[in-house]
Amino acid sequence: MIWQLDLAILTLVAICAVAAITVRDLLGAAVLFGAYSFMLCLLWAIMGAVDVAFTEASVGAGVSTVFFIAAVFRTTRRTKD
Amino acid sequence: MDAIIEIAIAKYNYWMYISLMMIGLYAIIAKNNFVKKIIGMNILQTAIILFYISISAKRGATIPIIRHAEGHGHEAVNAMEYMNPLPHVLMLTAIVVAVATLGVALALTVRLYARFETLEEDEINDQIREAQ
Amino acid sequence: MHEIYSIRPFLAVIASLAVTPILLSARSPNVREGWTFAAGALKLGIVVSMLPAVLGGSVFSFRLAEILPGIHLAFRVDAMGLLFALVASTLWIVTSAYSIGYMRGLNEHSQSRYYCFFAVALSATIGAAFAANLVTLYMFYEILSFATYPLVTHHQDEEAKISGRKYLFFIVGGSVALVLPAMIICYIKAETLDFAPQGFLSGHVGPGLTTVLLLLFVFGMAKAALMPMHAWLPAAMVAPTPVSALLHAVAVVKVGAFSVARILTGVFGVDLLAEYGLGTLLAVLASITMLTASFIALSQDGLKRRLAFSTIAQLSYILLGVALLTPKGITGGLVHIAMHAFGKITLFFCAGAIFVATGIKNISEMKGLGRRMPITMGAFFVASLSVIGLPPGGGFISKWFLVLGALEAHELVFLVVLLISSFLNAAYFLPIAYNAFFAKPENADMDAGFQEAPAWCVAPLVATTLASLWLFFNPWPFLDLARLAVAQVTGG
Amino acid sequence: MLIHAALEFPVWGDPNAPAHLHVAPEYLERAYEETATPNVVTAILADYRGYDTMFETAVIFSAGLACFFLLRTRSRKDPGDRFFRHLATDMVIRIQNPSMKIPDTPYLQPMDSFWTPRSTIVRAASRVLAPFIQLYALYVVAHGHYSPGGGFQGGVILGASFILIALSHDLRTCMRQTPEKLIGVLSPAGVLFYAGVGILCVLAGGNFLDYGALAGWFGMAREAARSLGILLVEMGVAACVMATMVIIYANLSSAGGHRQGL
Amino acid sequence: MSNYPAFLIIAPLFAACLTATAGWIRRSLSFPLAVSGLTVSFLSSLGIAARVLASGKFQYSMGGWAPPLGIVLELDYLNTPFLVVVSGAALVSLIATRQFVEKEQEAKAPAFYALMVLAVTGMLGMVATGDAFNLYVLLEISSITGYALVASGDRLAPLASLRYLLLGTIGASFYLLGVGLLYMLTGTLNMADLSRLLPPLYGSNAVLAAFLLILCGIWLKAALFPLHAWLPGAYSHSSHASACLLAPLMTKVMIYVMLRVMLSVFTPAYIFDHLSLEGFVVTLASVAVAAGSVMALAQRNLRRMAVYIVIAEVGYMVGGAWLGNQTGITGAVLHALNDVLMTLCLFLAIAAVAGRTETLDFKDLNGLFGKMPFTMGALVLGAMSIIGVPPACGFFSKWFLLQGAIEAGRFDFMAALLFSSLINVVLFFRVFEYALYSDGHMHKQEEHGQTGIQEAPLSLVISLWVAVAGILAVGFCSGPIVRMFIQPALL
Repeated sequence: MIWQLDLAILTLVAICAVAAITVRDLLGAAVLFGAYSFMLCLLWAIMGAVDVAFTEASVGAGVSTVFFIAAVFRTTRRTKD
Repeated sequence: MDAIIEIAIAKYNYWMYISLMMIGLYAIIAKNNFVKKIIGMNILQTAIILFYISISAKRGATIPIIRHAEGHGHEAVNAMEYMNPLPHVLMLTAIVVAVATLGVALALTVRLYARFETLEEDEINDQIREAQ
Repeated sequence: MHEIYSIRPFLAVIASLAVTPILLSARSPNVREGWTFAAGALKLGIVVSMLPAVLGGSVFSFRLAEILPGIHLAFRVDAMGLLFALVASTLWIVTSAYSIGYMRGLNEHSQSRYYCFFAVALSATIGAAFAANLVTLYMFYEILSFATYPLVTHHQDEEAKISGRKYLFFIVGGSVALVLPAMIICYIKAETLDFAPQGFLSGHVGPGLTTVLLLLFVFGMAKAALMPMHAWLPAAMVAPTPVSALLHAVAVVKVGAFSVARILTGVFGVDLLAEYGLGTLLAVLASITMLTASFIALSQDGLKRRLAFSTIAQLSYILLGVALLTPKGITGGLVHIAMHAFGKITLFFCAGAIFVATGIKNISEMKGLGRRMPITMGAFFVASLSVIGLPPGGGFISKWFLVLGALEAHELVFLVVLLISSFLNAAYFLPIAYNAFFAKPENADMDAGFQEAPAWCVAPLVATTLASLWLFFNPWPFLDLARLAVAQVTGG
Repeated sequence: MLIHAALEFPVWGDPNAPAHLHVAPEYLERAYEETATPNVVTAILADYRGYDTMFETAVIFSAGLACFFLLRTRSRKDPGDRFFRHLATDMVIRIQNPSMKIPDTPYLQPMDSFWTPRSTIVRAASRVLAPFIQLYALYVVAHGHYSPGGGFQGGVILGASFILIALSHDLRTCMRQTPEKLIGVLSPAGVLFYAGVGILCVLAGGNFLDYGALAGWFGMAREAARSLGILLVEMGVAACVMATMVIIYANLSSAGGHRQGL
Repeated sequence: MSNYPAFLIIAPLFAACLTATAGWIRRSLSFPLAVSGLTVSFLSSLGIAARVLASGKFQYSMGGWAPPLGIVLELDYLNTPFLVVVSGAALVSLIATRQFVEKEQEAKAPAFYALMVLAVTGMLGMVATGDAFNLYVLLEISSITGYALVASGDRLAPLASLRYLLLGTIGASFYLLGVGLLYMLTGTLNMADLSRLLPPLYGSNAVLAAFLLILCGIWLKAALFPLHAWLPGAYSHSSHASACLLAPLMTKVMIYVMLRVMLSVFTPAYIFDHLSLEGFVVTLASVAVAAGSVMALAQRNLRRMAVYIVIAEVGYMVGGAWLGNQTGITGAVLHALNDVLMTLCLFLAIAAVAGRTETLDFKDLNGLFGKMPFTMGALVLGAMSIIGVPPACGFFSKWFLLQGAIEAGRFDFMAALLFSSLINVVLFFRVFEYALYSDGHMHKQEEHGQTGIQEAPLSLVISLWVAVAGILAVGFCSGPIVRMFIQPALL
């Protein structure tokens, strides 16, 4: 485990999180959320939790994002904040 | 000062999970859009996952898959060599729970949109008030 | 004291409750009323069957279920309880007969509901009479409160609604907000709630707490109508007259007075009250109520309202008697439960009979009524005598004992109060009878000749009048029961 | 408050933190011996804490059920126009009259209203990829004992392969491969299978989910029986998760109509 | 059979899956399957109760693994009565609401049954489990199904449900985080093990944080007053069937979880000796009781009124549990049990009324006593219990709560309880007044009650009276229940 890498990814995670909730487009938010999940997946892998990383990759970055996008398509991309 | 920096570095994972949690809570409480709230909810859940995974980390240990497979099964396993597997297991469950919650939440959002044609909480409240 | 474990007390309580489904589902009024009588007779039979043993000094007891750890839903029939139960169950039968005449005479609605709740109320009354501990007493007290609500609001009009609210506010408010905490404090202090003949609180509480508890109980038991918790009683007079008669002359208010008497003796104990001088406090409260209510009664024109205030005053006699804390006084108080019941129920029956026959409610319109309804007004006169406390009414016996009690306690103030109050009683009752027979009617159609109420109405009131007279000459078994009860509570 | 509490946390990565000293070493030291499963995470997941995992599967199942329940509509009231492609001429036909009956011919292919021309490359690629993804998913399920993976991951990947088809073609194509009735049954069936294995253990005389009890029936060592039990329940999990993912996606992307996806 | 603890929870899970499957294959089978699942569960809970009474508490190890490694079901004096009441109440409400489900959900009725049974599975599992993390998973099952059930109501139900979901997830996350902290400090998830390992760490801030997080999470789910925002909407807009299932059970099960955490994970010694929170919490509970009652008073709709009563009742239980003495906790436990029955009765009666009148505004209740006497009779008895009239069970738990409050010297809590009782009198008699007085003197024709009666469906009325019988039975048996279950549980 390389702590510098770890720290860098953690920072990215935080940035993605903030971005996902601030961006003024829900589709963008969904995609950023996917990126966030992917970063987390990397983080888990670095921290040695391979099973969790695997699950996060398939569930978080994959299916969740697809769900988000599907829902946003079915509703609206508009958001005020 | 050094001590503080040391604490800050030694526990940065914990600081991070707290800040992620706060981001998530902020989004749930303060954001006006329901999809944003749901994203916040997910961030909150992943923050907790981060916390658990941080617990399981052990310096100088490797992933919890026993290396010497068949044949060496009776050799004593040195627990210090492996990460703590239990939080991983718990977090597998937590991730699955999170995606299940997400599915239901998004389904509700779709229903909500079909009814109100908007996802903004204040606009929905206005509509309800007008209807009364 | 010999204790007999028997299911009879429970059967007596349950007898009227058990017929409620039949009452509700009965197709014809005759079947319904037949069952009411059957239950009444059964109940009276069970109560009477316990009489010889109780007079012999035994006590019946029965435990139904453990409702709180260490506290059972239990019944205990001693002299005091049996006295009250005997009065209530006797008068239920009479009132049922009267109800038939009254309700049919006025063609009232929802009669099934009426009989049903009447039966429930009676069960609760007997239950309160036989309660072996505070929780059981409280339980039946509350059931009685709620069972009476539909009876009070029977007419379902605006006035009934308001009265019903007032009724609930005082009765339930008092019991929930005052009695319940008092009960719990008793339990915490004494770790029991079973009535003991000489009280269970002594040795567990100091004078300050005792005073507080006493006030909580006597005001919380708002059915005893101690001022200022009396306001519900005049309001509840909107109920049909049989309800007023049985419940507001006998069951409900007497449950209040009986409960207070039971608590004073069974919870505090005569000795404890005497030790802290609380009997006097209560007696003063009772005296104030007595005089105030009597004065208010003088000014009332509605017959039932006047009777209601009279009831408030008379209830305070009972409390005063017990509060004197002397054997004679307590005897007087307890006997007064019976005597006043027979007298007052007659008065209410008369009021109802007058209403059924002529539709008159106010006293000022009753001039010359005696010519039209001689039986009713004659009964009214005799019952007034009993309530005032003049011979040959049964009320004389109890007043006599009250006066003796006051003398025994060397409390001449209360003697004076009793006498003034009796004088006031006379002042508000006798003119009614006098005017009915001797005053000229204001309009001519009063002279329409003999026009009595239906026989179902008249017969009961004649019966209770005769009972009132008979009790003067032979107050057995009430006097014996009261004496026995006094002997138990004073340890003499 | 949280920060305050965090100050008392053990230093990150400290091997002597209490979390690592109580139960965890026992798992690590005994898991392989007792379950013949080198991947300790899988061993704990499906065996030591198998009861948890069963409910985790039930969570997934209930989420699928909830989505179905919330969104699925069968109402025939159509938003309006329907689009068909005439395959022979590649012409798009728009039918405005909702009551008009469309003959079920192979020449007319129903189309989505916000139809966009699709890239043939993407379609072909995903067509080709999907079976491989599914194969890989099965491998993940089966190989969860030895490497990261297991029922959840495999199930999700399996579900994702169908979602991929739905994305690259359209929802109807996907639903033809996985009819709603099939996945609707498969999703509870996965949980049933899991719980059924548990009940088998009871019948075999052990406690619920005590796979070791199955050893007698299959004539194998207890560890091997446990390993087998883990495999069996992972299959149940995979079936449930796969079906549920498709259910959720299908309902979400079509808002319950199952007519047209994204 | 020594496996009935497993069947307690597995039977409904199995039944839920079969119900959902039957929905695709043979719809007519789904309801009997659901009922049979809950029946098996109810019977096993009785079996467990018998065994606990006979031979004391016992454990059931899932997968045959001993406690710290595997997950165990802890079956002791505290949770057996809850198991019996929860499974019984769920069974009753499932049977009672069949008509509503079939009418409202039509084709999706099997899914609805499956969701109901799954929710019950989660609750039973939460009550039975002895593992802190397992509790979270089960909590999520009952929550997720709960969200779906809540969303199945009127047009505002999805909104209410989404709010419930967001807040509920926060609550569950807090709980999970708290458990994580505990795990980090002790290395175990088993409750018994935790309580053994925690005492040396009692001074630690992290333990305090864990405790507070868990507590906040539970309170959010249990809708304690300032955190109750989700409840009124969720229970007043949801369909009647789901309200009848969730309102009686969900908050009470969370109260049970709170008690479990307070008694079995942390100890009263920690909570009352090391922390001095009880003053604050009891005050909060008093405010909750008073506020719930006052808010109920402001409602003009029967169902919304009932919903706020639920909030007040939560205050009762939390306050009782935090009084810090045996009596108070006894009261809280007993009240939680009673409240299941009372709320069940109340909501079933409301559903029955709503099935006939369509609206539940007070002004539309005119003459109901004449129209549906059996339903209203049951409502009266349920109301008596909520007011606290003996021998209905509500009185006895209130008795313990009051006694506990006096013993602890918390007269504010006592005042709140009495105030709330009086408000309840006002609330219910206001309803009864409306129901007793009919506009056009209809009762003249309804003499002897033959004409114009339009009672609720038979199954609903019978279930309603089963609930009433439960109220009375528990009332009469309060003494034995306290002596045989609650007091040993608190030792």
